[in-house]
Amino acid sequence: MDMLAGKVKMTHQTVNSTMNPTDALERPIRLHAKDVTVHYGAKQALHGISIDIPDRAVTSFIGPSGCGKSTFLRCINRMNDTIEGAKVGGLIELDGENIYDPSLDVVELRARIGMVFQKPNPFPKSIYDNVAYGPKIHGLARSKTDLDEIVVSSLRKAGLFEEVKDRLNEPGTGLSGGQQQRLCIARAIAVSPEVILMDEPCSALDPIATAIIEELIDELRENYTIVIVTHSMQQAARVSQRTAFFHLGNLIEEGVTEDIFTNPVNKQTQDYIMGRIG
Amino acid sequence: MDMLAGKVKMTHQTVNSTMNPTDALERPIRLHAKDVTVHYGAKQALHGISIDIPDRAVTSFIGPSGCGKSTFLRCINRMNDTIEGAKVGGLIELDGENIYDPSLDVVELRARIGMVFQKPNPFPKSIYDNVAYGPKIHGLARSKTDLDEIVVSSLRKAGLFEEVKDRLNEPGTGLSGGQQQRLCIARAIAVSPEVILMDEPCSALDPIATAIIEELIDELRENYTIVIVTHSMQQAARVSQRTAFFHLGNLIEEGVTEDIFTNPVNKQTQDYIMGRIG
Amino acid sequence: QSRDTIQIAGSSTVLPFASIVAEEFGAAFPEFKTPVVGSGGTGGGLKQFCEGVGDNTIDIANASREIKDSEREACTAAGVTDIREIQFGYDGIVFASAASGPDFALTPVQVYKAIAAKVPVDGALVDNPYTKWSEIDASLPDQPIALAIPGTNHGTREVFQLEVVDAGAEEAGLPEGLTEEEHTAALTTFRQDVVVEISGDYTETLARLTSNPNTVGVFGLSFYDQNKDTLKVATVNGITPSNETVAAGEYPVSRPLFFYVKGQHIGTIPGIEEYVQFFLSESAAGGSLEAAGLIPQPEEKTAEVLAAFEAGAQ
Amino acid sequence: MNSLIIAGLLLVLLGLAYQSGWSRGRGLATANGVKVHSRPQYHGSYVAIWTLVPALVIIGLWGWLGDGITHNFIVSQIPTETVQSLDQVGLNATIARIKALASGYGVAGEILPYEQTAGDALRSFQFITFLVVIAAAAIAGAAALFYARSRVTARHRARNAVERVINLALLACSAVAILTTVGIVASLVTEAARFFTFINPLDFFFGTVWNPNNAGTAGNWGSYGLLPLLVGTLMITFIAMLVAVPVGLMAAIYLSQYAPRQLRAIAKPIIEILAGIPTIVFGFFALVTVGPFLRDIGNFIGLSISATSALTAGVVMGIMIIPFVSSLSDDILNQVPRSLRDGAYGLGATQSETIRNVLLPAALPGIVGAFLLAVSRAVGETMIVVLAAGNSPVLRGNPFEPVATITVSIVNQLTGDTDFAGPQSLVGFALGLTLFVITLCLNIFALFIVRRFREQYE
Amino acid sequence: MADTLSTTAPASNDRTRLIRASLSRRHLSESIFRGLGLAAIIVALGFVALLFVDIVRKGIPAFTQSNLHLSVTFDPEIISVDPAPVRAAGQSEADFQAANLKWQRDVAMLNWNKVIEASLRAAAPAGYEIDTRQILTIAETDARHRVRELFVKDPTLLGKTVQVDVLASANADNWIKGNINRDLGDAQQQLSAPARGLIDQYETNGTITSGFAWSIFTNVDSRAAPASAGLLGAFVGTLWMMLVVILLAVPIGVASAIYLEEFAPKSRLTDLIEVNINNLAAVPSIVFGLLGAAVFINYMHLPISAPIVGGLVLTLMTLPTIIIATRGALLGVSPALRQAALGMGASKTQMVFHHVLPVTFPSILTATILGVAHALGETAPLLLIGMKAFVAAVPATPLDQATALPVQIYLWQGNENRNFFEPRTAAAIMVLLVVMIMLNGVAIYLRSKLEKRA
Ligand SMILES: Nc1ncnc2c1ncn2[C@@H]1O[C@H](COP(=O)(O)OP(=O)(O)OP(=O)(O)O)[C@@H](O)[C@H]1O
Ligand SMILES: Nc1ncnc2c1ncn2[C@@H]1O[C@H](COP(=O)(O)OP(=O)(O)OP(=O)(O)O)[C@@H](O)[C@H]1O
Ligand SMILES: [Mg+2]
Ligand SMILES: [Mg+2]
Repeated sequence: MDMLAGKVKMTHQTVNSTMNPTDALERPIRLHAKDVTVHYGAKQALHGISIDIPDRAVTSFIGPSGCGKSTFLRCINRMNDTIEGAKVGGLIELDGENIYDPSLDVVELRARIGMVFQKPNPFPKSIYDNVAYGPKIHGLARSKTDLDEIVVSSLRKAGLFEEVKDRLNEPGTGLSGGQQQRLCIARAIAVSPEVILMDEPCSALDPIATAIIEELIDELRENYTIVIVTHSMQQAARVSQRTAFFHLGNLIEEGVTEDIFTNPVNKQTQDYIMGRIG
Repeated sequence: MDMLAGKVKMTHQTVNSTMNPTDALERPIRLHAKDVTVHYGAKQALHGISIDIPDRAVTSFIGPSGCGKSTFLRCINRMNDTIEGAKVGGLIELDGENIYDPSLDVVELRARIGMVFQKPNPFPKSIYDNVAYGPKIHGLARSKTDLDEIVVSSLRKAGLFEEVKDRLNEPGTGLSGGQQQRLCIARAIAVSPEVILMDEPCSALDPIATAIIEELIDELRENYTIVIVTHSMQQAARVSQRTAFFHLGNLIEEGVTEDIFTNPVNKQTQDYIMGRIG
Repeated sequence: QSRDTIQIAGSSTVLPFASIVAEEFGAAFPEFKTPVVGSGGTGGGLKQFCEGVGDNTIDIANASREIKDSEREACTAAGVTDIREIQFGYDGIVFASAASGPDFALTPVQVYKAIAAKVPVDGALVDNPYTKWSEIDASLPDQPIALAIPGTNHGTREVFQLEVVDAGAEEAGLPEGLTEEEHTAALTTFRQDVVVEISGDYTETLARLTSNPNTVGVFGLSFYDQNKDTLKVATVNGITPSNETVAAGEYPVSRPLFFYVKGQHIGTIPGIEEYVQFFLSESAAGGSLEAAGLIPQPEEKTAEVLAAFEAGAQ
Repeated sequence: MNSLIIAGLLLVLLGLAYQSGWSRGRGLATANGVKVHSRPQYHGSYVAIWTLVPALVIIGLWGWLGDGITHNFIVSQIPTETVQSLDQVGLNATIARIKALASGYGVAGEILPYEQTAGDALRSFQFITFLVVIAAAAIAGAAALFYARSRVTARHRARNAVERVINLALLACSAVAILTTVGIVASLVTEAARFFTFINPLDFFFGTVWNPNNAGTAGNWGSYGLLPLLVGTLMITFIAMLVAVPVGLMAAIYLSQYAPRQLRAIAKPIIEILAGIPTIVFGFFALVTVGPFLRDIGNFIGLSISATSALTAGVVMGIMIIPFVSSLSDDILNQVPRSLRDGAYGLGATQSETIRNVLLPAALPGIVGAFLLAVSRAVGETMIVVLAAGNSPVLRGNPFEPVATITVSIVNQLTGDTDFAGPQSLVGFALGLTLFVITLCLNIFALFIVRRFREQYE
Repeated sequence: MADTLSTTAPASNDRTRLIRASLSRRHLSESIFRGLGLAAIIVALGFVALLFVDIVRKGIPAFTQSNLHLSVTFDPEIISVDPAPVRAAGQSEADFQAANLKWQRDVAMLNWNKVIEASLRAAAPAGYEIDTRQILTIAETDARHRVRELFVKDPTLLGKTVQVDVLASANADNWIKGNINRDLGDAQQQLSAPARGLIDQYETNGTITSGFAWSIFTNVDSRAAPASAGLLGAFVGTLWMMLVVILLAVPIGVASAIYLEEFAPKSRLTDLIEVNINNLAAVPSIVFGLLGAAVFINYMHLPISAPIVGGLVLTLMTLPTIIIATRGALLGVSPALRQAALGMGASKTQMVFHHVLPVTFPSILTATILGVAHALGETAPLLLIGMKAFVAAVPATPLDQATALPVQIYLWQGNENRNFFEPRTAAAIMVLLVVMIMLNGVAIYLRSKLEKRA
């Protein structure tokens, strides 16, 4: 069993070489959550989560299945509003503004906080339309050329442009899984969000596609605040600067990724990292 | 948490204490598969699997999702016959007898090779009827007392009797998940099969129920040849004497469990065990 | 601008005649559109007729009976005050049996005895004892009694009741001293074992004859005309039904047919007057209506009706 | 004509409003600085909606109150003595005459001078009010347009407002279904109530004789016993189910569990074609083919079977229902989770054992529900029975004899030569109400069972 | 452990024996069950085959019709009428129209039957004994209108002889086709002996030939001239009704499905609506007829027997079907798509109209076609709202009176003329079935295409 834990350590080292863990601490706080609770009907899924998420860094959420990672992620752009029976309590602020303020327009919020899902879910439209959709509904493009430009630059940022430039009018669903996921990232980037949330973005992909996406995330963090949920500790170690460990609806431990993996303070975190739970 | 982890560990230790890994090697071969291929329509799911499965031992199949573990398992009692478009090639012998021989009665075969599924699937009948169903259709009980006896002893062997003895006439679907799974095991045992196939029997269960089932499997192996598919390497390590590693429809490596985990010969096995793939 | 198509509705007995006239009218008068003829029964037709005056109401109601006082009242209340009655001919109702069977020469009293649930015997009402026609009268065929008569939703049933059953009962002589209720019951209660009431149309009656060839059915004269190959008509009181005998008043089972015109629409809806004149004219319509089974009324009667119509509201 | 003018005006107003809102919204976007909340299209729609609603309200108000106002106007035109000398019926007749005069239709008889003047006055009154209403609507619309336009600002949530209106429109659409039910119940109940003023409900519901008297006068309406019709209905339904259930269920089982792919691909659509065939066609088929055929068979084996009978109608109705039963059963069987089937196969059960012992019991509630739905369909079927059941409303238990059903009697009573104000035709509504209640109970019960079943496996 | 071993070994043999003992019985019952299933399929398919074969066999003869080829002479003796008015200089348009109409009416009042009689006699063998009335029964009654129309169109025909094809009468057609037993005596025949003889003569000399009955498709219903009766009026009536249904039922149905599935808060009320809709879907169609009679006709005073009313009734009847199907389709849209749209900052309305609806469009279309096809075949409710009328015109608007195809079938089925009862009715059914099957076929095709894509 030991070798499992060992593995994490090894990967961890490669990540270490390209990253400066203290970096993330110095950055300003972008998102601030305080005592966030979520109930699904009678069932409480989150028991008061408080966390600060820094600007232009990758924060990863890890923890065993069902611990509430996705639930908390969905709180951040109010996707929980769309789930029947979900009730969110507590406070979440984006740049000091309460995102649960009734006067705030949730549609606008979601334009500021983009989301990428576990299973790539491009719209059943052309690649072009997939990327153009967001700018269109938010009125971001004044003209067709404007729009073209946005589409091309987003695809480029998502590292997809070269692969699809000849077939922008073909359906997005015809791409491979990894390409689809990058299309979804391009789609999210196209509305120039400030924060990008990703819920296990690689879990449906093969190792090669995963590696490409991880690299992309690493590039994107220069311009965006990124929060990523992952079930793979290795991945968390590879891409994130900060890591939060969830368990049974609680945030158990949170800190610089390196510390969490090498020096977990909490016993449960330790157990999880060692493969003893989950 | 601690006690959960502790429990698993403990079970692990108890299992270890009663098991002699080389045991499994000495036992006679019960099942012999040679070059088994499976096509689902045009798609080939298995590319020639050859394996020998010893009597009265637990053999586990591991491998990443979609690698063909369940498919191969279903070949062994010809459950693939019930899947439209599935085509099986190659040879599988049970005690030297080709189970794909046209003159062989598949109904009889399945009475000899029982199966337990991933999701507990008790019939929507009473607990008693669930267990009695197999003996009834196969005409194994000559009288009501006979039948009663079979039911009770099967439930007892499945470690469920004490818990349900007062409510044998209540529907089996009213039990908890772990109890349901044990009921399914009792149901399989009731026709006194020679081999029991289990496809991720614990994946729908919580850790405590999992531990109980694992213990049960360990007991059952004294009388039955058991093949178990699992997605948890830890579980494979805990319950099985032999392990086979599948990848992309191929059997990559197979041997005594301890060896596979500590000394994998194959690079892919190694990668999988180290968490590099899957 | 008002509607330019005459709208007609009402009795299903009158429907074929009105339809033919409508078609011919449309063909003969190029300036008018072909009138639309709906059915819906006499009552239904008069109901629409009496709904008021205007585009959304019909101009003419076909009827196989005279308008009732209650209906006139409804009309008046809705502002339909100018109702002009046109009687244009007769409908004959015949008894017919399978062409392959024996001949029937019936009288109302025989029919009454065949169908009534209780018949008078020696001055008292007893359960109908007859099973064969020959038991009622030796001159009738030695054949089990079976009759298909129109259901109560048919206008024909009224004539049947009046001219056959009531007349037959009178002749048979109902016992004295029956209460009003008993009297009605004696006249309207039929034996359900041998009498079938047909609520559908005559094809239904015909089907009944084919399935039980012993059945004597009640048909319209025109239906019989069209199906002479399978049907054989019975005489009533010794008279063979035909246009001549009905028109002459010799054949007893017949009824006059009417339509009612909304006088207030004349002049607004084009062609109503012409339609009425055309309907009653000898040359244009008379021929085809007769061919379709209408029994024409005496010419004097027609002239009288036309005169009354042209004279306007009574 | 008038409504065309109104519609045209409204359309013009609508176009103007949209255009003005749109251009203003677009203007906002160029004046940068604040982020614009909604896109110009939404601003356009917002203004258009705001403009349309007051105009519609005014027109609607006139539609609602106009008749009363016109009525009062007419009464005011009739000399007071005349009004007083007339009773209600007379007054209504006079008003109808005046309206007829105004509309250009002639009236019978002599036209009284006051009628003529009233008619002329009414005509000009109608013309003026029409103009007034149009003008008022246009002014209200324009006022609303300017108000709404003034509200268009960068932070104005036009999209949210427009979406709320869309939402309301959608809600209104789903109210149609409710209104339909209300309409059905209301119309059936009121007309049936009128029927029950003629006939005692007990005589209707428990009477054994169906013999409406056409020639009847008050007090002698005839007998309206429901039982013969009810028995006929049930008999036909029973025969139909006897045909449809075994065939439909077994066909569904065979197609979903046994049939090779090609057979299923061919047989399923063909059976579904049965479901698409109009019932009048089945009725004709029953009348001209099945009926005589059954009669001949009867003759052959010495049974007296009428060509049009409960049997004929029932058999053909059964054929009609086969696809209904089979597709519902198919659905239900497919909803039983595969894991249950696997469980049985894994124990060594044969396919038929699996189906009989596991699949069918598990699906039973759903299948029962499906059958109840089929029963309710059979109970309400009309054309087959009209053509093939023989229309004989007599209480008897012999399926070889003609019968009548509730549906057939509705058709007969409402389309025959019956008196429209009497019970002869009103009984159609009482029968309809009975039919509605029967099928309602069946449906609700069936839906309840099916739903419970679905929940079980969701 | 040794204990268990020793007991299982013999038990295992015993067990195998027991299992084998019952195997043949079990396999037999398996085959029987399977056989029953197959039998059920065969029965169901057999019914379909029987129905179609029967209807086609009955209907085919109606598609042929006897025509009379006559040389018609426009004899000035008979056609004694002023020459057609010519527009005089200075005559106003209205005056000319009036004169023209008067002339046309004069023409109409002529006895055109004489023209027909003359041409029929001309085609008969010289000296054939037959009286006027009898000879006229051979040609359909509308023949005289045909000839008159020719003349009105071209008054210069006066005195000329032209070849004209007219329909033989329904009775003549029946005689030729043998619908009526030819061996029956005079008293039982529709046509007199001389007329029957003459028809046979005509047949041999080629005056009567049979051809395809185009009139079924090009003519409206007729009672005066049964042989010329056609389906055009009913067909157009049906089309109008379908138009109403499509324009109303589809938008309303889809909109309410969207509301219920996407927007409605879960509450008692929406539960009630749902139960109500499911229930409405199963309410007998005749009840909708009662509703239409009470509400649309009696209360709202919409015109009786008009396609608009029929369409409204059918709309209400079809609505629940469309709602249920659409809801099913909406429910089937993957949550991933919804999340994707919402996650992009689309509002719920935008999500539905931009993404969900387009994806479900094919299945909504399929459901709609099936619903409309079903409405198309509905008869009972139409009877109650007066669509049983005889309408000898093609309805020009949905407010005109009309019948519908299924009602036309019902009416013809009850017609006393042998031409209608069976052949003509079966032919009408064939037309209706072709329409239905085409609609259903399109729906099935769409669905299979959809399933393949999914
Ligand atoms: N829509 C929902 N309704 C009810 N309960 C829910 C819902 N979504 C999630 N839950 C419950 O909330 C808890 C947290 O779920 P969540 O999906 O956030 O876990 P997770 O950490 O993302 O797990 P995973 O790794 O499996 O995605 C779980 O117990 C789950 O069952
Ligand atoms: N009924 C089927 N039809 C077509 N393809 C199938 C079917 N069942 C399985 N497959 C395919 O066969 C391959 C092997 O599937 P299988 O279920 O045996 O994998 P597995 O190893 O059991 O995976 P898991 O851990 O997810 O259960 C997969 O690619 C799968 O998509
Ligand atoms: Mg998750
Ligand atoms: Mg598997």
